[in-house]
Amino acid sequence: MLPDMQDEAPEIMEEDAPEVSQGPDHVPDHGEAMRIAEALLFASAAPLSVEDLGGRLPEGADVDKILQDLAELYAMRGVNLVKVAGKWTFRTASDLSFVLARDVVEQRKLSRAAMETLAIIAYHQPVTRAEIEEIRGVATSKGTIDLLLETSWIRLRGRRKAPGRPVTYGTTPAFLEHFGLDAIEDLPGLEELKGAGFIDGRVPSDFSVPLPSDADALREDEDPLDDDLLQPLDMHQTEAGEE
Amino acid sequence: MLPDMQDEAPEIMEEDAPEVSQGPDHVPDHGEAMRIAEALLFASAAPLSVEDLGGRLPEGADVDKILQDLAELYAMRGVNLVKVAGKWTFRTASDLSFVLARDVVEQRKLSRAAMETLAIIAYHQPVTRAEIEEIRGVATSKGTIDLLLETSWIRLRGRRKAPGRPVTYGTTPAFLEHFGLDAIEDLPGLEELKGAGFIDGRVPSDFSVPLPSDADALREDEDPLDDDLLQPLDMHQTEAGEE
Amino acid sequence: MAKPLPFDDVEMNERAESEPALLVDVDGFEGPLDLLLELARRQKVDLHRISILALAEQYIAFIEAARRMRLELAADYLVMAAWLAYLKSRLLLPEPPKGEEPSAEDLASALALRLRRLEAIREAAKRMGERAWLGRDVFARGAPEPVIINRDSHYEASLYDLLKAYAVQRQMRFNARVSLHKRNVWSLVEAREALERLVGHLGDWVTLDTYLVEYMVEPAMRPTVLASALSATLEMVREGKLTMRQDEAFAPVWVKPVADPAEAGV
Repeated sequence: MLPDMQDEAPEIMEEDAPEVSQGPDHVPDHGEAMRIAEALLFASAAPLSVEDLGGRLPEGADVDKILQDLAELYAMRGVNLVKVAGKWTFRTASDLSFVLARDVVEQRKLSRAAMETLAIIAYHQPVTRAEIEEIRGVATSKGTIDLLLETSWIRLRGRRKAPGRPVTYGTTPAFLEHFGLDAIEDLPGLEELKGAGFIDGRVPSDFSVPLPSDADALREDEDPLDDDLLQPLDMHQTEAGEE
Repeated sequence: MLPDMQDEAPEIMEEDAPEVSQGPDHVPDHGEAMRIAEALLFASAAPLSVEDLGGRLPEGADVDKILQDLAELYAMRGVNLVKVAGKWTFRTASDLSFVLARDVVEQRKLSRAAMETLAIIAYHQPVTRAEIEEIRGVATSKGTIDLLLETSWIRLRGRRKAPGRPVTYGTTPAFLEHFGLDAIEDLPGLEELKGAGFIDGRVPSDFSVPLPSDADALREDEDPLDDDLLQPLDMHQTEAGEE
Repeated sequence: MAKPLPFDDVEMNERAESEPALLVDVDGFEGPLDLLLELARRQKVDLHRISILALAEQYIAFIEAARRMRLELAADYLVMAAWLAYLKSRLLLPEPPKGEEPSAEDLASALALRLRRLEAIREAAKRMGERAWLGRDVFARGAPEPVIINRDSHYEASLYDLLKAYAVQRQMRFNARVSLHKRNVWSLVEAREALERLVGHLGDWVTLDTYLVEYMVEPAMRPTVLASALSATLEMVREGKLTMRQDEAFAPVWVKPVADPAEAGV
């Protein structure tokens, strides 16, 4: 509702008509001083001290009482009057800070390298970075693995029982969910890939597509991840050192 | 009729028992929704539309009722909830300007000519410069229009379908916001001006007195601005040449 | 326009009320219509009942007084004076039989309407000025709280993309394995370019082989490098850019750039 804009003041004849505060000299009642303090605190770009307010409120106003009453008035509201660093200001009620947060979902496409790496992890899991590189024939950047971890489609499974104890990667239930697979075993095999036209031409006799497994249980050649290496950062730093 | 809300469902064995609505379908708490709206409106630097709020309040919240209740709650306070340019925002109460005026960074005062020109554009829009000059009986200096464009209270709307295809001017949402108007129809004294035959001298005999309109849609007698004339500088140069 | 009128704020309100007689000075007016409106106000009657004839006379008198005082008047004021003189004569003379032209009464009421319109917009402007302006009378939140934006990346990938990436990747590898080895050849052009680059850096006799070492990292390349280099060298000798010699069959081939092309020879 708009405040009543009275372009032409009604002719008030009554002596006892409620007077609207008239200029700084008029000493308003407590309620009026509260309104002024409220407006000052609202409009101010920075928190106000008791002195700041005192200098702007009508002579003789009880600033502490005004602030106390205002703080009480707003205590249960969506906005509270709070004291920060000795000065007063309005702030969103702390239990409502979530309403000021906005989630923005960005749709991003996976790069070709990330897509290939993901596919190799899916089919060849548990698989180490070195094995991925061997299959792809190119080095896999740290960023690619990090990005895939961020999608939560892959996870660190354990460590290969081999020199250097490299980390093994596998897919997650989120991966299955995203790609609409009931189980990882539903990924098409060689014959199906050929049938669907993904693979054509002569296929060498030694070429095979593994039957993937994302079982939680570690394989025989896997060790559990050590606790201190659950941090992806540490893990990657270690790997980077090996290169 | 409201569906029977059974908070504690008796042990219903029948297959056809009506399902008790739970969770997200639950009508949100009005008081809580008010607190959230209050927090959003308080925090925002710009006025919020009903749609803006609706998208941030709990599902099923009655935004109009919330705004109405909030406006009432704040009607007598030092800060009021007002509707400007079709959107809602908190503003300090207008009767308290005397305390707050000290905060004003010296604003450039509008000259009488600029204020009159602005009024003509507001009440008479869409209007051409020639029409403004006819009403004022004097040439409008280039500076006046430039100054008003600079305040972003007026804008170039289009071109009048008339010889010379003069540019038409109108007001912006910033104008409404600045003058605390919900819509252009809320301009003070619009009825009296209509009565004075002010709106509009050009009226054809069918006597459909057009009200000012700041709608984005062009009127029947307006053409869109040509791309190469969207630059105010060019436009004024052209007009200056005509004088 | 002979003289642009001052456009900046002029305190008009004080002027009007306090003066018993209008000073002959157009500086305070926003054009002839504004002057007319001020004269009309001095008739102290409702604008609807204004005497246009009296107004015309007053205006003309004002302009004549200004001219006597040799005040420079903008053309607008003079044009209005001329028009009002015409209107005055029309109003005083008996109406001619109905012709094409609008009657004097029509002209007078049109002028009265214009004055009322100007008066109305003046009033509107005044009321707009009296409204509670944002930033002057009412204020917005001084310290708005920013909205925190949580970015959440959602990756798009279809099963089709996944399978295609896998198949393409695997297939590329086995296709690479069955393809024939590409023959590595050091072409004559390459040999010539390399030699030309070398020539500039040499001072004395060097064995050709020394230069070519860097191209012969792969043993398989050795024959093609030697053959192309020799051909290119022979060509450059023919052009007089190089001298070459070989002490005996199968001995290293020595080359030396020709400082002065005239010395060229084998």
